[in-house]
Amino acid sequence: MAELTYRDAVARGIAQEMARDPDVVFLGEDIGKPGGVFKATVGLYEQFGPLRVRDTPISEQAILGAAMGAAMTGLKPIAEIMFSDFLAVCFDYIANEIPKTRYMSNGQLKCPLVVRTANGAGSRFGAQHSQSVENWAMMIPGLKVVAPSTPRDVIGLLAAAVRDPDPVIFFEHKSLYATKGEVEDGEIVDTLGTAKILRPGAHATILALALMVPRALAAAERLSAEFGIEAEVIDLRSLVPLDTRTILGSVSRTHRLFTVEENPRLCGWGAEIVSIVADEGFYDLDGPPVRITTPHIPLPAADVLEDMVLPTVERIVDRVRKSLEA
Amino acid sequence: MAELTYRDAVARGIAQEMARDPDVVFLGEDIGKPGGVFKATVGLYEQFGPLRVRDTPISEQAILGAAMGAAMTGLKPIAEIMFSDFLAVCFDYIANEIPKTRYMSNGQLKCPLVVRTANGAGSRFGAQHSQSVENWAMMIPGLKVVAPSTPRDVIGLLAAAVRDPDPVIFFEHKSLYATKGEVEDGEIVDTLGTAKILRPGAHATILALALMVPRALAAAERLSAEFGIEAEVIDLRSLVPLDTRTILGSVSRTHRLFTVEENPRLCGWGAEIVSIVADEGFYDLDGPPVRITTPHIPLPAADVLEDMVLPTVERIVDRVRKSLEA
Amino acid sequence: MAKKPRAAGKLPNDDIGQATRLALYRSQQVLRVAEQRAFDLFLQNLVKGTSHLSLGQEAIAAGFALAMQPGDLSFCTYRGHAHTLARGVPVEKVLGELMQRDNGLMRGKGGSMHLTSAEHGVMGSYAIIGAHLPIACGAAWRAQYRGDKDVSVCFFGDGTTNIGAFHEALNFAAIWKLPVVFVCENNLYMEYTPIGDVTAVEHPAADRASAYGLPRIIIDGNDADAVFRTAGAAFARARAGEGPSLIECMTYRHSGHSRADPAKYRPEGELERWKERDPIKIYRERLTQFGIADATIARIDAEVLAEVDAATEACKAAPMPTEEILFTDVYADGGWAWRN
Amino acid sequence: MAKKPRAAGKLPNDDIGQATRLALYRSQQVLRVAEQRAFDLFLQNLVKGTSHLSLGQEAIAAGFALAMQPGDLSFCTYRGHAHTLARGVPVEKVLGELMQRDNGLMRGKGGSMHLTSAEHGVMGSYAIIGAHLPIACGAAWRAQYRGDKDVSVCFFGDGTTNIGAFHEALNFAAIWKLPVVFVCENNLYMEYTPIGDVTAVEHPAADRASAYGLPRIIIDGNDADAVFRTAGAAFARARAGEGPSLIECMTYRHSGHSRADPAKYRPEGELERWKERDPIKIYRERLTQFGIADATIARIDAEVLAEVDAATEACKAAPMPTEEILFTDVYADGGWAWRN
Ligand SMILES: Cc1ncc(C[n+]2csc(CCOP(=O)(O)OP(=O)(O)O)c2C)c(N)n1
Ligand SMILES: Cc1ncc(C[n+]2csc(CCOP(=O)(O)OP(=O)(O)O)c2C)c(N)n1
Ligand SMILES: [Mg+2]
Ligand SMILES: [Mg+2]
Repeated sequence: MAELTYRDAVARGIAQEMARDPDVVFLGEDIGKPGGVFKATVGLYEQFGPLRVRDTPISEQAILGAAMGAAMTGLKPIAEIMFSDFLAVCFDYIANEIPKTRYMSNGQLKCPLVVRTANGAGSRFGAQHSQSVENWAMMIPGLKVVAPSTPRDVIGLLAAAVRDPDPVIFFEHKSLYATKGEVEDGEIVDTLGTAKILRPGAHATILALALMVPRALAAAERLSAEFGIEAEVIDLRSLVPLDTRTILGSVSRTHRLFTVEENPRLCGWGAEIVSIVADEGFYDLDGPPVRITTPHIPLPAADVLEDMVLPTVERIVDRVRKSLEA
Repeated sequence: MAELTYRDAVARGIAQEMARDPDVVFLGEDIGKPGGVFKATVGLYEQFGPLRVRDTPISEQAILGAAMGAAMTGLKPIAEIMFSDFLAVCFDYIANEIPKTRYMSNGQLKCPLVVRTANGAGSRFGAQHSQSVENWAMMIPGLKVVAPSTPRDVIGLLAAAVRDPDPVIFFEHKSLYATKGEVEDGEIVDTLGTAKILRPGAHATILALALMVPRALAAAERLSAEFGIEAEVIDLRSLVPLDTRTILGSVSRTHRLFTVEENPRLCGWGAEIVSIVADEGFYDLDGPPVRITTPHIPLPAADVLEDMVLPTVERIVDRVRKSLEA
Repeated sequence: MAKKPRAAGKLPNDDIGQATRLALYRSQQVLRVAEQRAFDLFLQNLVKGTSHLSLGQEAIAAGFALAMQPGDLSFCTYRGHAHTLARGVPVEKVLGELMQRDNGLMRGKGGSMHLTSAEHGVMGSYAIIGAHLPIACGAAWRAQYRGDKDVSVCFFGDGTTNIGAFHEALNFAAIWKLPVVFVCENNLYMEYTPIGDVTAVEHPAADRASAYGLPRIIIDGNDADAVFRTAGAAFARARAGEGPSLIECMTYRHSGHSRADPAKYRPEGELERWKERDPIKIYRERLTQFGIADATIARIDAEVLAEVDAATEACKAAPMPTEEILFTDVYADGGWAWRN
Repeated sequence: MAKKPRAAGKLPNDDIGQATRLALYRSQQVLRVAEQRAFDLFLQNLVKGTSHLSLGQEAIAAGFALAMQPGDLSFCTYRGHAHTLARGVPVEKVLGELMQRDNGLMRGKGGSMHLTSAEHGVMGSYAIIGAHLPIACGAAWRAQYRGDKDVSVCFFGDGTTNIGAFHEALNFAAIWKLPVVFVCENNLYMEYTPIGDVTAVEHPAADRASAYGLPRIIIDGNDADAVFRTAGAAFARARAGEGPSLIECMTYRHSGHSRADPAKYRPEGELERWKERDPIKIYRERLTQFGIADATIARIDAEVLAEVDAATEACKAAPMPTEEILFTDVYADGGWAWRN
């Protein structure tokens, strides 16, 4: 057992998999000698050398294309796209190439690769470096989509992603890199598609992802302490595969659903889940399912402004309380 | 009054706006002399000349970037992206540049442009040329998103889009190009953000877009004729702005909601609308809102297979009937 | 035109052995007849969706494929029938896919634009312009990393040289010295627009080679011998660890861009002039020049026709794909489940 | 290095008038002092988010800006403070944005990476590598279409030459003969990786100019006179309808890539060697050489310092942006409503 930052967990997770399997290779901008702009890959270059940890030019299409070609022919590449906003400059690979190749070839081709990317707000970087774009990946058939909230999950889910025979988009949260958590020694491998009930509760189900998980937990604490409302908090951990069993099971017990989404509202993961629960769990619901999201606007840069737009503990508490009291 | 194809309506709509305003310019691949690969822009080159109707290289980023720069500095460009799937190769402009510029500059910069693109299945083109990707645009704050289903709406909404001071992504449906409709003479200008109730009904609300509109209408006919179920069919026409007033109003009368979406399921427009109605119209709903979508898979090429995946009249009838009978 | 120095005293093209020469002819003839058949079947409404023929460009596909070794990998575009067939994929498998039948290469799931036959080294056909250039780099990276000796060969058109992915891939391949060969088939047109109208240089690929530290190579893409020779040199360079090549092959497509295109945008006489330089015509003359009897040629032609006829009949008799395969192979577990 | 032929008998740089010379010096000094101040404020935790300084690269910003006419348009990157200031935007407006105050250029909504001042012709700073090259083409297209005489000037780094949008924009500008000037500031590094490690040619911009039919231009980016002269020639070419230019300016950044970067990846002595060629040092010597008194220089320095001091105080006193502006200017109606 050791305390580890989320940032160091990334490096440890990659190292664990590279040490295990020589087919795992890693490429991206400034990931090698410099250890990554978020310092999340420090030491890998030294440990695995320049042939397995390769700095690239600023050519995101080439990065993902190369990862895909290598994956198709036998390697298990991990590609870093520095900020998740930059998925837009290589989106053809995310939307059209990587996810569709297996299907179009009727199973002849495969794409076992991981795209790691730093997602989310909190660093005051403004509208083009702070987005939460999990839905950009979730909406594409053929991808798997993962977003850990703790150092332990970073390692376990990254390992699961690398070992997965399908392409996985792995969203790391910029504002979690500095957070710490207990991590056991030795190999850690988790399972994709399993949500975690972090806090049981009978009155409401709160679904959260990544940075929103600690906020949902804090909100649940306050709801309990101040209002006697016991919220069940679920960390989704992966959006595809989606653990609808755990979600629907929880709603069948609590009868109320809340999503806490960092993304701007329209077509976020919460919309999809609400539509599933509203359909399949309709008669379990005692009141309207409520989405707590960043408003549907580009993100402002200024710290005071950025702090106003993301869902806060206060907003979560408020919405849940008002909704349950209504 | 004249009968016009959806295809010819595109050319008439563009011509109407170019004739009105010399700042309207048009660029794209093979749109000029050749009249477009869908023959939707025939005659424009002859009418407006090579300075206003410009063929470009295969450089989608340059096309959208140039449209943006021209729009920022005074023109009103219409840019064609030949197939909507190709929005992925220029997605940075769709997701990060065009929609965020006004906000980031605190209103100093503007982007009044239209991106026209051929969307949707039915041509047996396979997974990379048949997608319905309205949600790729809908999820991005700062864009407006339009998808007409009739020749008249093509003209009216295209004119509204060109005159709109904000960027509009305009989805034309490939499988509607050959369809015909009555169109009045003279200038036609419609209003963005207004859904149309095409058929009133008391038992269920069916929301549809583009190619799914005629299918929803046909399904409603059969539901009425064969099962005495009166479905209200609403053509959304624009996803942003979204006419939630019309949608919520309808559900408050019919108490049941169905969406007919051509997109693969996850994070489609229907998810967003269901999440809105489930929240704000929860107590109006007498039963689960149901989404009828293309399954969450890449699209197959073969005609027999493609015909199996898109929502059909039969599937719509079936789902609505079973759901109302449950 | 960059030409290999010729050994003194030899005839032009004497470096091509007789067996190779016959194989090059047969291959070109298979492509020609199979694609003409595809066009006939389209007129009979038996080929569905779109399709993009390489009629007139056969020498490139045949020349490169014949120079490849079995482990080498082809990355094609939507205009990929010829390259797929040239690697030895049975005509029936290709026609079946074009006819969207269950006997097609991908059982109708991919369609004419995405022909794939992994067992023949055809690692997919890509329908979004430029996308496969970086992908070919990735496959080449794997070969380099593992010490495998195979080469990735990536085919694309003149119009593809103006999209961003072209630039990223070429630079990437050059700096990593990847064993990849980029083959630009310059057929003078994109869809309906002449490449010269939208490109800043005369030779859209070759005139940019120097931007990636690569030599400028332009060859006659209608001469299968020239293609074969150039391919061999580029493959040798790749296998020797000397890095990528970029080869611009001058050619012309006899048909429209796709089945929907009557190609009316071409200036009068252009097609006729290029038909004078039809690669198969050129190559028949070459065979004769090297002493191959008319009867031999006729026999090959007959064999090819019989093969295509048989494939056509098999395809016509083949069933349509059925619903089960709709939901297979989205994910590696064989299915499409995105939820539990 | 491409140099304009010098008129016989003249001193080097004699073509630059005295008023221009003083303006170039003052401008460089404003950039230097304002950015040093930004760094100090960062150390005091008053500059928030990220920021990217141009310390050491001032000659490029000053030289180009001074050669521009009022209607000309600048397109900058995240490393855009210098280019914004050089167009005459008040220091307070820039520092205010870096400090994320209500007095900033965009009242804190954009941040340091997106500096925009439309009234000064600064049409935005773009933080996604390469995105603004096509955008600059579009603005130039408008000028060409309307017969306006303004030029679009697009600044970017060496690392930007390897992304697809660079290639698309250059070809586009060349074929349409757009009045746009592309300025590559080659400071030898991307973020932390030397450009030479990931680029197939020595000069990432200039060695690719021929791929777009453009001349190869490399200049000393630390000599404001050379920059000013080259800019003027390129602008004249653009205004004359002769099309785009691509100019590679050799330079060096004295600080790290961004505020988070101590720049430990640089080989020992490299920074020191480049500081010998500090553009401001060079230019002070130039002033002296052309007979400008030390007192004059000292007076300019004092004026600049006073301006930056005053701006600093104004920013420290400025309020934070308030909630109302969060929801303004998403759409042209002033608001953010995506529904009725
Ligand atoms: C990104 C992208 N843009 C546009 C298209 C549409 N398109 C298909 S083929 C083609 C022309 C390609 O020309 P070229 O590269 O010369 O190849 P050719 O068809 O001549 O073999 C275009 C524009 C596409 N498939 N992908
Ligand atoms: C598409 C994209 N990829 C990566 C980045 C991250 N990034 C920001 S600056 C930078 C280095 C740019 O180097 P260069 O073009 O030389 O400009 P410089 O910073 O030296 O001025 C990188 C990789 C980005 N902003 N956008
Ligand atoms: Mg071509
Ligand atoms: Mg640089």
